Amino acid sequence: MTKKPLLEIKNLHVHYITNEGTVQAINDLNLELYPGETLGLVGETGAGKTTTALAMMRLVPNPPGKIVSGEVLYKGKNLVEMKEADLRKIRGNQISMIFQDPMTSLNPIMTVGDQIREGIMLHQKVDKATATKRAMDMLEVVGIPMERYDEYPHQFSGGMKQRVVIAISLSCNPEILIADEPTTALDVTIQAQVLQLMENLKVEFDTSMLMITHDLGVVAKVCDHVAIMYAGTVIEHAQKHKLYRTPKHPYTIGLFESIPNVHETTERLKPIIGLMPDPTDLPTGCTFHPRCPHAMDICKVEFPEVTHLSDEHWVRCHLYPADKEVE
Amino acid sequence: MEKKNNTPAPTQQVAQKRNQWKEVWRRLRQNKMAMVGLAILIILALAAIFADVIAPNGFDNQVIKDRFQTPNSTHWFGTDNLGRGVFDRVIHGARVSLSIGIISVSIAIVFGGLLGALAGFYGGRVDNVIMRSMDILLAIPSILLAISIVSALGGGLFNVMLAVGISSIPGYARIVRASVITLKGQEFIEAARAIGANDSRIIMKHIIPNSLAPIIVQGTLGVAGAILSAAGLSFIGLGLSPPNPEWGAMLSGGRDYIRDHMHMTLFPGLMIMATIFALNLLGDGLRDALDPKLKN
Amino acid sequence: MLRYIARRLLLLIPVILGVTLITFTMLYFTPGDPARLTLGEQAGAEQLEQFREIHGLNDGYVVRFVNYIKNAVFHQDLGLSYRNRQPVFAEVASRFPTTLKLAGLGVLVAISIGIPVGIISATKQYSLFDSVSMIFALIGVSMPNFWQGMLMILFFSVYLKWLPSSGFNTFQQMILPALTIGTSTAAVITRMTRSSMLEVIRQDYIRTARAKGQKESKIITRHALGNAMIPIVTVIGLQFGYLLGGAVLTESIFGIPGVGRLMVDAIKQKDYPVVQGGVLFIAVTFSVVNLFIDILYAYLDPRIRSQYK
Amino acid sequence: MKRSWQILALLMVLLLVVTSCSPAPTGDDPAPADPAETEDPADEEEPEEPAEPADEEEELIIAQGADAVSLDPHGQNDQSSSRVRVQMFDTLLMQDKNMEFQPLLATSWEQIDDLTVEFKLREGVKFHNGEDFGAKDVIYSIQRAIASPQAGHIVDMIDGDKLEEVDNLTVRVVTKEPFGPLLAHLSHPAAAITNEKAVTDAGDDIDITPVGTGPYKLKEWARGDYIILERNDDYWGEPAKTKTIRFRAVSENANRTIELETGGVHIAYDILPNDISKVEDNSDLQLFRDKNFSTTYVGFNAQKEPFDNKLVRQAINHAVNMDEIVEAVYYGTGNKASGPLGANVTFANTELEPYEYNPELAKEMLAEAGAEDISLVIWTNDNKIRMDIAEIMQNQLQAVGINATSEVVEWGAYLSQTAAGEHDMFILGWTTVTGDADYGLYALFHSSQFGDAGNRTFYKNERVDELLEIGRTATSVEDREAAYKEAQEIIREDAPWIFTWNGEDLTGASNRVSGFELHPAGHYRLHNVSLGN
Repeated sequence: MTKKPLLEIKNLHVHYITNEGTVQAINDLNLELYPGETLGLVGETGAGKTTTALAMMRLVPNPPGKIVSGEVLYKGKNLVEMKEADLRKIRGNQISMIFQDPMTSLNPIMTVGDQIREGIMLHQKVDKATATKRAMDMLEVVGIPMERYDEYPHQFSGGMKQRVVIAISLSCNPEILIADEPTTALDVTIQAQVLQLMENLKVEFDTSMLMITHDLGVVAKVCDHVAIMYAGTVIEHAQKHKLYRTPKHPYTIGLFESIPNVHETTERLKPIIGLMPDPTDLPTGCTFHPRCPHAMDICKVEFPEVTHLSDEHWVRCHLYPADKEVE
Repeated sequence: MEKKNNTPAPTQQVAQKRNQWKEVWRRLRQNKMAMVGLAILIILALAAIFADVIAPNGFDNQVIKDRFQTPNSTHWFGTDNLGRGVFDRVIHGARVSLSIGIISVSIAIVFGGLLGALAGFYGGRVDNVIMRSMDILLAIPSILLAISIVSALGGGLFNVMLAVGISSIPGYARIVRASVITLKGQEFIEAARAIGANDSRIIMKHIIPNSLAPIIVQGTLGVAGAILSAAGLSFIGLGLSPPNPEWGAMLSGGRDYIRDHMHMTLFPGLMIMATIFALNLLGDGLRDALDPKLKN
Repeated sequence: MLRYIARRLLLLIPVILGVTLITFTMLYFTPGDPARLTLGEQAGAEQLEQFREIHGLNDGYVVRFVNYIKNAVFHQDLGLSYRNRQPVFAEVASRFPTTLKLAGLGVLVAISIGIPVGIISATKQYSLFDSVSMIFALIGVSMPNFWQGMLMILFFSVYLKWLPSSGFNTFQQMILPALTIGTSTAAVITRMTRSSMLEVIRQDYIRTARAKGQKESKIITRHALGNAMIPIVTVIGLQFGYLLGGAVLTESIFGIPGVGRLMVDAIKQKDYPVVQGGVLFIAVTFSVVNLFIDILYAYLDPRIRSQYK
Repeated sequence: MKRSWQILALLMVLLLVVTSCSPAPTGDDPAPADPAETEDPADEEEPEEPAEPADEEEELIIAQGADAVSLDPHGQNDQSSSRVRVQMFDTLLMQDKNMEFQPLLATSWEQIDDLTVEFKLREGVKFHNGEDFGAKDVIYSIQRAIASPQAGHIVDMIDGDKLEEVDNLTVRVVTKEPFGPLLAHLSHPAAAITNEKAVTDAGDDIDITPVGTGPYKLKEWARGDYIILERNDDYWGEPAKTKTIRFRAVSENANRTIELETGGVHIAYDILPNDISKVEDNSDLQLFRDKNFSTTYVGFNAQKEPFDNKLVRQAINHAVNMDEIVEAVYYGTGNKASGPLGANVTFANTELEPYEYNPELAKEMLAEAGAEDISLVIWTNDNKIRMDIAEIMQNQLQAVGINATSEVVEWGAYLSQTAAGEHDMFILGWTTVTGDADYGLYALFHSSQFGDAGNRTFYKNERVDELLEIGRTATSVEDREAAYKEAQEIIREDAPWIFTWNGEDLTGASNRVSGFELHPAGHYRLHNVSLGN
């Protein structure tokens, strides 16, 4: 509340409409990203992390996806209702994105250099030669010799491809970088290098970053804030240390208990009982209540609103009384 | 429940298989176009089976004085140059055309499938010999190959089926080979081998059932192709000939009268079109149902 | 790349030999006396014998096959037509430009309809345009070519009297045959373009391009189409190759003196050297077209290009 | 990423290139038509590249069912080739449409003895290659024809070694045995006269390099497509009326009439019977129709039970309603046959009565012959008309209790199997190309001609053999006539055939065409044809 968020998502709902039924991928999601910070968006597979990222740039594939309601405010402008042409000026320029699988996110029949240059040419009023030069510089920045400008993606290893993707996303010096599990598809040894590179570049380019991951270790390493997602909504949002130290939501607590901690000696790990709900048929009330050890009657009927526990920590759970004051 | 087991008990496997086909059918049922296609095909098949009931006059009932009637209440599709009911002939023709389609594709699937399975399963020299022979057949456009075979064997229903069938063998051989090669590397085949199943058992029990999906799709579309090929053969006078009511032969027979008596060619043409149309709808639907990844 | 092409051309040799053997054997065992068929019902026994002697029809299978191969290899001679004693190669080659032209025009029509319609259908999936064009494409696939040709003659030549019904020398004469072949081929290309595009536009790199802020039209033309091209080119090539030998029906409806017609006439007349030579010629062209397509792949896709080296 | 566009462009360009390389002799774009031409907007058939720019005259365009196979006068002997060849080659003499002999390269002829005819040749005739015509050319051409597998059967009664050059303009033709119809045979296009030097010069290209003395010479031939003939300005007779003629191959029968109606052609040969009314009712078109020398018959296997019984053959003749067949299959063109020869063939017996359609009588006769349960198969090749006949006949025979079926046999197998006598019944046609009874009877009914040679019914009657030999060897017209009339009566009575149909030529033409005349042998000469406005 002290700082104004750079990007804010309010009550976002995204549905996928298929023959099999409507998948409620995002339900009433709220999220804030502050300038200069790195926000980790954490959740199990299928929690809706990628959809959230795509919705932020209005890239949810339509059909079948549809942003049903809600706002994505970037510097006060609602991206959900923005004209396509204006939005294109933001994509890749002010908000850019790194995708999960570097193997498939590069166009296989275009040289990597051209793919970097494409974004530069789109957003910066420079001639081709300058753009080429800048694209080469970007390659160097991510640690690829610029001689490889004319090579094709299949000539690169996975980690190198991800570097190219990073080069593309940073080529226009964006304000926000959305990284959707950028290291999941990479070898463990490469993961660290790529993460390190991203961290360095974030600082160098002074970019805010949304780091989507299911790996709490990654969060611990790079994030300032953390948002925990469950079944299409953020159920807890906090400054990293607060969250690690005092997780509030039963799911968050369960999450931490389910991972081994080298510093503590626990008898055994406690997995969260049950499975993620079927997104076509979400439980009523709090979507977590069937699995929640503390479930109450109200949890079955009413979806909890946001409760601010402190400045940089809120949670959506009936265990914590809802905010009295309205901002 | 979901036990990761490389050698599922046979009953379990069968049950899975049944479920799998149930699932395919469920998906197929949701595809309206495919259902339309299936409905047309069922109607055609019933017409073919009960042709003698639906068109009791038979396909060669000449009433010369009644020739060239335009469609009317007795002769729904009119009569031809020898006074035979075009409706009667078209219905009996369904029997001919559909059986050509199905039997020639079966010939192609059996031989092509077998060759492809052998090639893919054994690899090496067997593969080389079989697939190079297939290349040779593939180098001749299929209609030309069919024409040559028919001219060598002579016309007639069975020879046409054989010619059309042979000319589409290489396609199936390739499909089956490809899927066998993919399957061969998979664990359950290795497992079957490990418990001592011999080659023929592996091929019959494991490989073939598992490569069915692409064959079914290709086969459905192949029936369409075979009907068209046979019609083309008849049309240039190398396939079935009058009085056989094969649709292509009817088109060929009616071409001299097309200006004055268009109904003679219109209805057989429409029948071919409806059949191929339906087969394509069903084939597309099956492809989507069998391979949900591709579903939009 | 050159080595790849050379290797592929070398691989043609066994194919050609195989095709020769198969056709030769098939023709040898085909019933019917070429002498009688060529000379007609009214020729006498003496003339028949004379004819058989001239064309070596009294020799056995092996002798004839060996002679054929010998002449073909050492004298580049595919024999003489029974009917007009012209060298078979010249005979086939003289018809080839017509067939090439027919196939070329047909595919040209097909590409100019099929690719744009397919692209629009894919980008506007489930729209009215998509449904309508897909139904038309299905109809196009379902309609027997020869029947369509007949109907077009009936409509454009007989009723409207706009276009001639046969021949293939003037532009007007080419319109109906090219449309007949073109529309049915277009149907195939449309369907392939659509499904290929649909697959490609769901790929991650298309999302990457969108995320860069690229315009949708540019995404389609610069990113999607190129990647969707390989199956499309395959279909175009297959259709083209097929038309080179298989446009028989269209050729006979419109009285076009192409290779297909020559072959069918020769088969009916048991003019074996022409059939033999024609099949060989078509097989070689077909294989060369396929090779050309494979080279196109390399041009289209750097991954394939690197494999060829 | 412009590659996809480049590829598309490349494909397009390639296709365009491919498309614009046209069959060898023709250019791609038709030369603009001359002004007179514009009156006929549908007429696209223009000479592609006129040899002389000053070529003002419109060409005459003719559609026939197939392209010529060979233009070697002694080469492939099919109707389409002959129809083109007769414009370029002369024979010694010809038969006009009334079957009277008219001089061509021979001005007169005289029977010297039973074996020899002496011809006086025309003076001052030049071949298309500039060579002078003389007796040596006649001798060379006839010898060449005898040696040709395709033309041999027309002239092989001539003793090639005894051809004699009396002087440069006199030649004697000697037959091996007395041969009555010699002149008719020498009138056949296969006995055309060509020039030795031309044949030698042409070498392997003889089939596409015709050199004759006729009113037209070859200008261009696009194989399978069209042939353009050009007036021979050095013709010995009256020069041809039209400068160029184009023969187009229009194989689809209905399309010939369509092309005629849309102005794509001026004359359409062999239009479909069901198109007659379209030509007749069209005020721009005219129809030429006349009986020709062709006959269609259904032959029995006269040596196979039960068809070896004359009574059975006659009964089947009575069981067939030929009027219905002629009406249904031929649309009333031509006429039902009453005997083995059409009425226009020389020495045809025009007094023969057709078999009456009488199914009751047929049943009685079958009963009398003790052949009540006949099963038979009617063979036909894949000729639509014959298939229709077979189908109708099969139905009619079933009506008298014969278990008849029809079967289509592929042409090659058809000929060899009927020659081997494997059939019950078969349908074939025969054209008495010489217009002489000998040609229409000897090969078909003489017992020396069993099988491949022509007698596929294996019919044998000693009296008929004898009569046919008299007809062939007698040189007196009266003797020949008497022998043939009797032979025809016997054949009709013995009924080795179901006598079916005598054919009719149907040719449609634009009203602008004048001077066109049919000929019963089917080789229409076109040098008198002109194209008005």
